Amino acid sequence: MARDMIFAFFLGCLMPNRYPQIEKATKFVMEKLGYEILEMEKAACCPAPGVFRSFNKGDWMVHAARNLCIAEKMDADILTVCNGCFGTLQEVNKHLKEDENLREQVNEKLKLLGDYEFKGTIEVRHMTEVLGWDIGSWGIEDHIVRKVDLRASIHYGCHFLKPTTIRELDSSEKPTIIEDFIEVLGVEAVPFNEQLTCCGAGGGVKAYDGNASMKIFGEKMKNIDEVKPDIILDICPFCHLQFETGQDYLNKNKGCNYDYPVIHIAQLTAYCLGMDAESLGLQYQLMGKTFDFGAKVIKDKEAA
Amino acid sequence: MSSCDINECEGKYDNIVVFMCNECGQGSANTAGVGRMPYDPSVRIVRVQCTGQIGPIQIMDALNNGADAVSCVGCCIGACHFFNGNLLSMRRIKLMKKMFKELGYSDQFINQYTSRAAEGETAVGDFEDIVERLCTAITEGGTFENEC
Amino acid sequence: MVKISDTEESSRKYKTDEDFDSQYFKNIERKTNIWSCIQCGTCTASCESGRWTALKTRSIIRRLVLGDLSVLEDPDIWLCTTCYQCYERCPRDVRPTDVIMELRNYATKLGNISPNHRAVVGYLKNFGHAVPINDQIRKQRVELGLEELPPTLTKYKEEGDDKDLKKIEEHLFDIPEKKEDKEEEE
Amino acid sequence: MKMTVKDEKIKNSELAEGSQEKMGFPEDEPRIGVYVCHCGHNIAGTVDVAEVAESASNLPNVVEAKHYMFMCSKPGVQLLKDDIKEKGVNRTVVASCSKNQHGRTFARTIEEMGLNKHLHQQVNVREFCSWVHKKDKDKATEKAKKLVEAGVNRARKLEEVETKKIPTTKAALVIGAGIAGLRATYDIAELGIPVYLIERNSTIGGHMTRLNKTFPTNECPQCSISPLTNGVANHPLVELYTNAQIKSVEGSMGNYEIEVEIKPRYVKDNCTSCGECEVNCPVEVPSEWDKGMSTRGAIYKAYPQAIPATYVRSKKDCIECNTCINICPVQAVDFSQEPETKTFKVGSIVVAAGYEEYDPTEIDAYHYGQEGYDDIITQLQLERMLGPTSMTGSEVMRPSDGKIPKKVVMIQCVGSRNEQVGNKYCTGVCCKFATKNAGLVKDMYPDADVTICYIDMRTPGLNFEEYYKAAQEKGVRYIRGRPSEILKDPISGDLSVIVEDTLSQTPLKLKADLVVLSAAMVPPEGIGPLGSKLKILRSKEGFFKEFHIKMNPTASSKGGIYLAGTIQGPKDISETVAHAGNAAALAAQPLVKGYIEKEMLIPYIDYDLCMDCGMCITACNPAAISMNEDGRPDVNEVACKSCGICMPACPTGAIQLLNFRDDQLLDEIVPIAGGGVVCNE
Repeated sequence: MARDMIFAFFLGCLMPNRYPQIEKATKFVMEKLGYEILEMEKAACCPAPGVFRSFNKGDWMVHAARNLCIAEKMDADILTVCNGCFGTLQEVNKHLKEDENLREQVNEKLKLLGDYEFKGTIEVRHMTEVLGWDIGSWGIEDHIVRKVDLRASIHYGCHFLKPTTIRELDSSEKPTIIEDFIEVLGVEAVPFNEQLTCCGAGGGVKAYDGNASMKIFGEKMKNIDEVKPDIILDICPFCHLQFETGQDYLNKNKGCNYDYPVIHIAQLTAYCLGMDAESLGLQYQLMGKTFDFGAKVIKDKEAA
Repeated sequence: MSSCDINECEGKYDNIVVFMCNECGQGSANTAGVGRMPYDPSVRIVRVQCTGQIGPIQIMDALNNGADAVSCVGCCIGACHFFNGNLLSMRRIKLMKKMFKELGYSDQFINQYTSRAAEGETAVGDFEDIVERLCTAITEGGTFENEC
Repeated sequence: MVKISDTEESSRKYKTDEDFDSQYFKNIERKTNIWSCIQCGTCTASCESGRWTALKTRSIIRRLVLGDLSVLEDPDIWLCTTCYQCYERCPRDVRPTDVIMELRNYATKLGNISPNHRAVVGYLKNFGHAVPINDQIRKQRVELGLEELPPTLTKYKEEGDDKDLKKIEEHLFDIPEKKEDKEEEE
Repeated sequence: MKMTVKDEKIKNSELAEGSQEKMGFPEDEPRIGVYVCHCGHNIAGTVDVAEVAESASNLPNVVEAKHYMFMCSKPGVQLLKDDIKEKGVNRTVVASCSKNQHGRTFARTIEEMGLNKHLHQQVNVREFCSWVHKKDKDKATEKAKKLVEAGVNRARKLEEVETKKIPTTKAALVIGAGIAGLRATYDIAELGIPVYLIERNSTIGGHMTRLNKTFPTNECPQCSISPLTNGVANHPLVELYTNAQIKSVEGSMGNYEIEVEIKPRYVKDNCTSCGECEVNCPVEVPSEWDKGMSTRGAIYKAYPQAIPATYVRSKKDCIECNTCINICPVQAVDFSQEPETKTFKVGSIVVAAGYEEYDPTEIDAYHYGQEGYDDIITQLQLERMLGPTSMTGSEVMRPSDGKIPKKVVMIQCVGSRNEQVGNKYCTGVCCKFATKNAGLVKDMYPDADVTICYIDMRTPGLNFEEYYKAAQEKGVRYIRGRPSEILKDPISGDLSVIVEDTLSQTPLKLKADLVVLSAAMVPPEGIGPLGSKLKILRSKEGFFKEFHIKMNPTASSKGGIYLAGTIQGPKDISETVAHAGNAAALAAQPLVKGYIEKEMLIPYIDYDLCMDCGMCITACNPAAISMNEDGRPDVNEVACKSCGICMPACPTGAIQLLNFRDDQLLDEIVPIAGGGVVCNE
């Protein structure tokens, strides 16, 4: 087992290169909660489970194992805030730990990439899992600076929970981990029709056929729009991207008029733990630029 | 199964011991006989109650006394007349194969089969496979010499 | 004698044994369980993409079982969003998502891969990221009080250390060209 | 025993004239006679029988080696008889056809001559040699010689096997009073055998009484079963115990002793079934019998026609307000009753514990039993709704709002053919009962849309394809596809079923007012403890395993215990009845005959070698080996099935099956394996 209360923070691609505000928020939250966050030097793409695995599953594993090895050298569990990175790293980590032959093959090829050898000493964690289970709604309460009265439509994304046989986190048909956690932040989860379906971005579809991706996303937005939430809460930068650019696309091309702010769970938690609204970075996002978090704060808590 | 020329190994073996259970094993060999289905005369059958009765002792006894190959033929999976004797035997043979490999012998000397009493072809097929595997073993690893 | 012209051949709707290779996808069967598929349709019904596109997971698996080679060129296989809903619900544990991933591996080996996906591989080899950083985000990072560049391979490359990237480029994700394209180039 | 045989042998040989010379042989020395059969040309055409007989005559202990045209003919058999008389042959080896064909003929012959029939060794040189090696006569002869040598070696150490007659207890126990148990009980009792029928619930009749109609004739099941329930309940040879469960089982085939615990009803038998108590009972809980489709009091009768008609009090639900005690006009209610334990001595046991409907809560995507998904029910619940005594007045109503549904969707294979929930098997009945219920609903509400989503429509057998067609003609919509999930709109609360119509390759979203799940048949609760008490094996699906899937589907792994109905695997009613009838016939056989004949071909334990590890106990499928009071394994000679599986399980070789001992097998193996390689060192 790796060291306690220390995480190697795996950035991935989309978060540092498109949504640095999530990176900032994550560091803020984890440090507030007493964790030490280490940077993973020379890390690269996870690589994405949809695209790169489609091209060459073996190379996908090797590349992922390289990232895992970096964290192993740091003797720290990996923390990620992205479902894709979580999917890749957790799955490869699990497979390599369990399958000796596979480990040998991968280690053989890893040598070509430098001084790497997979040993299987660490775990891969998603921030949502840490918040929901390690900290829990009971543990976060002491750290809360302000609560917000929001109605949020939760989007779990796919790779956080599925395949359940590999993730072993929560039910894929009726998960409650986020609902349970955000309740204590004052946020109300608003269920909507077909809540657990895909946003339409994964599996390389967004790159391969943007139109198809938008059709899938369009239905998702229609279902969300029916319940009129204040925000869309997600736990993955790629879903984040889809919700941001997708709303924009639907507004421009399909005559829709959506303006739902898209908030990552790190951003929401950071705000409740006292980060200023400016740093949430909504001004950099396409949707909900005018959304005022301050107006939603539950007053009595702040006073207290 | 690597293909090998059976004729090439002819004469290099002449004793193949096959333990056949009293139920489907014997039944299929009888049916094969009634159907006059020819097979290698090196194949000789020992009647036992159930393949589950055959342990490493019997198999090693046979090999020790000059057998070139030993096999067990039981009922089909799920049709053992004593519930799971065929499965037990299968497991045992699997372990013995592993042990043979570790000892440096070919694991093709010992095998487990199933057959159907109503179909002599199944028994003959099993016998042919025994011979084929034995030939592979001979070409790859030499005969199972009794070293004493 | 009636000679069957080429146009007639191309409009042929029936298939013959030559169109199939029943053992071609045997490796996929080993890793998943396609041969136990009972064609119940749970996968297609679960498929979010299939409601809007031509992707029919069940029929892809059917074609794999038959060994229908045309599936390798079928653009539909690239429409799976890997949401794993079918994987979760399959009553025979066929793991359709994995099946499609394996199938895409086959297609990639033949060079059947879209230009967009080729570009993504290019980004990985050049920057270590599937989505590289741009100037606007660099500015944004500084404004947010973060390092201008995260300590990933991109930063090392800018600082002149691109050994790791070179190795990745050399050893991983070698995507072959599609055969026709090669001929055209020549 | 050995002495008697020997005496008899001597007596026999004394009978023969001029045969005094063999009297001088040592008593225990085996004297083997070898007889090679020509079988016309069948054997002699390929194998040189004279040469085989010649080579056999040189083997140790062989006193006589002959070959003859037809050993199975009268003169052939006479050869054996003569040699036993004149040459003092005490073991015979006949090299002819298979053991199954004429092995018994020769065994019987030597038995007639006073030898134990197990001292005959049959060598098969026809099926195993001459017929299959026609082309290679030399090798065939060589092989025949070795086979005969092996047979002689084997014969040398053969031991006598005693046949015991074990008297049986003339009574039977039937566990479970569903349709299978009732059928078996009645059939056994009609043969004049007393039957103890025990039932876990408070009423008899089982699942069949819960049904609304039975396929394919849409008959009333209550009407079909009541002659049987009444017949059993009133049969002079049947003792019926409800609320009863098996506590322990001792003994083996022919003689079992069973302890049964009978829980009290808290209502005495003088109950007139007037129902005053339940009417006035303040408690209201969902009725288990009605699958939660109605309620009952803490004191209740499961359904109006229930047998026994006596009311029963559920101690768990009762608040002990004593209303029923005071109101009962005949003072039948008695809270002071205590559980009692009874012991029965029986010869055979029939297990008819039935099945349970699969609980679909496990399948998350169907949301059965979850809050807000009230309108998803199972087929058995639908049966209870349609039934004549139902709360809804036999109407189909949505549990959520009591409205009559306009769109009913039935989902097949819920819990069957599903590896995720561990049930690989097809229940085989659901297609039929879904078709039945769909047709009935369509009859009642012709305007309603009734859809069945199926993977494969399995309606084999006489009348069932017609039944399927009749439902199609009524307008039941069949969609080939397994629904992936049942969705509930969080705003409107409407249910919709997501399914692909695989035949037209179209994903569908079907609105559904009521969803009916055709849940599988699974082993009943408590089958595990019951199985371990009876010491019988279970199949990997969890049902009790039959002895042989084709030839003996009603015998269990243990002698004297028989399986009836769905406890062995899913069945419909007619199959269950037939299955139970066969179980009854088998169970009654030894009881009618009065005894069991058992050959003592059983393993013997060398207690000097045995280290009491218990591996043989684990290996023994019919549970014939158990630890005795001294903590040492003991073989139950009646329960043993002579399979020999215990032999390799023993790490010290202490347990050895009679006539299949390691050294006996070795003797046989040596010539077959090539005669043995002589080790110099």
